[in-house]
Amino acid sequence: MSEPVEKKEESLFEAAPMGEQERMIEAVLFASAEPVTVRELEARMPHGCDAAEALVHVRKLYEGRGVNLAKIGDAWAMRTAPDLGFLMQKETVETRKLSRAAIETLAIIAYHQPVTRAEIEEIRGVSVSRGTVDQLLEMEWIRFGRRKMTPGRPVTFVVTQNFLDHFGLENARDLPGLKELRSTGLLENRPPPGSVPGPGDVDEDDERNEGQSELFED
Amino acid sequence: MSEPVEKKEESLFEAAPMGEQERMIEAVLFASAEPVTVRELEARMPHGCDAAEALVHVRKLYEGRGVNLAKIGDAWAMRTAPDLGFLMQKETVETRKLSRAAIETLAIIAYHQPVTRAEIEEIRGVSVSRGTVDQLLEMEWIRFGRRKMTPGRPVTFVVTQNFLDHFGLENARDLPGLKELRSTGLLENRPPPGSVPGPGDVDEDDERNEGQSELFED
Amino acid sequence: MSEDLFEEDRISVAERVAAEALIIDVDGFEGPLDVLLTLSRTQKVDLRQISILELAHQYLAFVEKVKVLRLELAADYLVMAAWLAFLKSRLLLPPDPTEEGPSGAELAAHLAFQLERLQAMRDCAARLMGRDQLGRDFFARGQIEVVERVKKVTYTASLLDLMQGYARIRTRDDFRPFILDRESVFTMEQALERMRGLIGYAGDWTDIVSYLPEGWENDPVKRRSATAATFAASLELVKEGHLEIRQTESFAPIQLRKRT
Repeated sequence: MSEPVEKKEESLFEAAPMGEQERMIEAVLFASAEPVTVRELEARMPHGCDAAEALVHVRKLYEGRGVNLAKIGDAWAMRTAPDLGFLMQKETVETRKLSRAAIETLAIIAYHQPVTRAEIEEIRGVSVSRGTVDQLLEMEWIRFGRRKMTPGRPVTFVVTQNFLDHFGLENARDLPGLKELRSTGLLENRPPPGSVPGPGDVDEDDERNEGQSELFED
Repeated sequence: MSEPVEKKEESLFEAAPMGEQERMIEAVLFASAEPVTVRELEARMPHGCDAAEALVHVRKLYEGRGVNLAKIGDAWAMRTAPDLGFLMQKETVETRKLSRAAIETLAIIAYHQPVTRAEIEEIRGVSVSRGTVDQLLEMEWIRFGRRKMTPGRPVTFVVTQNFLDHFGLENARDLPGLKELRSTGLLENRPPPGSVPGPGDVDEDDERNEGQSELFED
Repeated sequence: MSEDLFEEDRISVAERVAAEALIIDVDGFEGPLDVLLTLSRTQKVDLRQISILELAHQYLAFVEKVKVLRLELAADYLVMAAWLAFLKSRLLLPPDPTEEGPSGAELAAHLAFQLERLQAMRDCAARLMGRDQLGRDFFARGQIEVVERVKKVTYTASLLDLMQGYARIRTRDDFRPFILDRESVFTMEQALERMRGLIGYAGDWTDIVSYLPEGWENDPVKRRSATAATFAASLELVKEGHLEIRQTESFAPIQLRKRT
């Protein structure tokens, strides 16, 4: 603390060298919470300093650097270089599992494409929320297909190339049928509570294969 | 928003040139009042950047300038040069006046860490009031360290990064006079003669030395 | 008393003045060690060469003074006085080889160490506080920029999720008829409830068949379900420690009895 005071007194008689004045400008602008005017700079710097001239040098010094000297009104401040603004964001990527509703909707579209919203709702047995479809559209896992030639000409949904890429499929037809699902034990994993699987399942399989092949013909 | 993302992806294949990395370091450190760790720097910089190397360059760049790059523990911060403090009367923050007891306790913790309350009391010859420790904890100059492996498993105190930052220390090893104190044996935990050295004491000694060397080493 | 007077004479005027100053200041001291350290300064020597005997004299004189002035001294000051009186006697008397414990010299050396260490810590504290300090001599960035936290959520699903999801929907239909068929299913819960009521009477080994619910024996579907449930329930009760179970050989009757 004593040294700087000495400097201050010295400077009453002789202005600090320009290099020193630049250092002072740097320090004041760095530590100040607000932009600082030339007048204030000079009031804070030792007597005889030329803040305006030192500012020109400092500005040059910081040209092209990560922080620049910026003039705001008649005051000066140090600012992050505009092209580095992205560093002021901390991006956290959170991976979440797709909701059950979204997975089911997606599965129905994949197995039954092209399929209308009404058909999806019929298969799921519940209405499909707008948000769910929007989410899948946004993820670019589904897109709109051709309109159905039925009354009202409803839009249909089909899966996208992105979808196939994500799930490692060459074709939506590669999706395993119910019979295959059962043979891998996937179906038995999730029997509705209290129910016992019986011989009735086989029919179901035939029906869905037939349905699917029809759907994928085009 | 879209541009930086692009940049980030680009850098997966090619790291930004060192000059660019230095600019990024400048931008991030100028934007923060708190020290930033190398790990955090790299998390915010595009993939493939070598913050540690860029920091070496930036440190050199700011040597002798009005603001300097300071290393605090394993983190880095820009700080105004100490000889220019006289310019910053406006920014000076009045730190709470610490009692003599608090200052002594702080010094004992810094030089003897990790240290238990009983050890502090042994050195000062008086009991340490709760308020003293609380004040230091509240200022975040000390924190709890690992428990000692002695009977009762007493908690220990160590100094924090804030402490290092406040006193301009890169490391607890840089404490003034630490080396001399160690060579004169004044930092040894010397039990009073006649105290029966139980098995606990032996452990304590081992632990303490281990703990200290660990803290004072890099 | 005469010894006290004798001692008083040996203390110089300057020391007496110093001692009086100490007394006035007694509240300002941080314990006996602090007093000792202050007293030691009157010896005007390096702490390493300090005369502990002399220091003990000084301290005892200090305590006497306080007593004369009828000031209250905290207990730890008096404990220290007693200890120093003991130390003094140890230092003055020739060492008694039959006496156990540390010698006077060892005790004195430790006290000297404590004083030196306390002084060292005070010096360190002063040097620490004399350093350039953040917010006083050097400064952090005044205009900080807030780091905006951008949370990006990506959703994933595996092929397994997809297939299970589809299977879930399709099997909902499949199993509908079987839910209606619960009539011929005897659940383990039902069996457990039934068994709990019966095991109280099962003192001897009894065939598990006799535990089947009434009316379930004839229809094969019903019997199968009831047998399975009853067997599972028995195992559960064995696990709980209420029942013992045995089967003498393969396909022999399974027998149960209450665990005693």
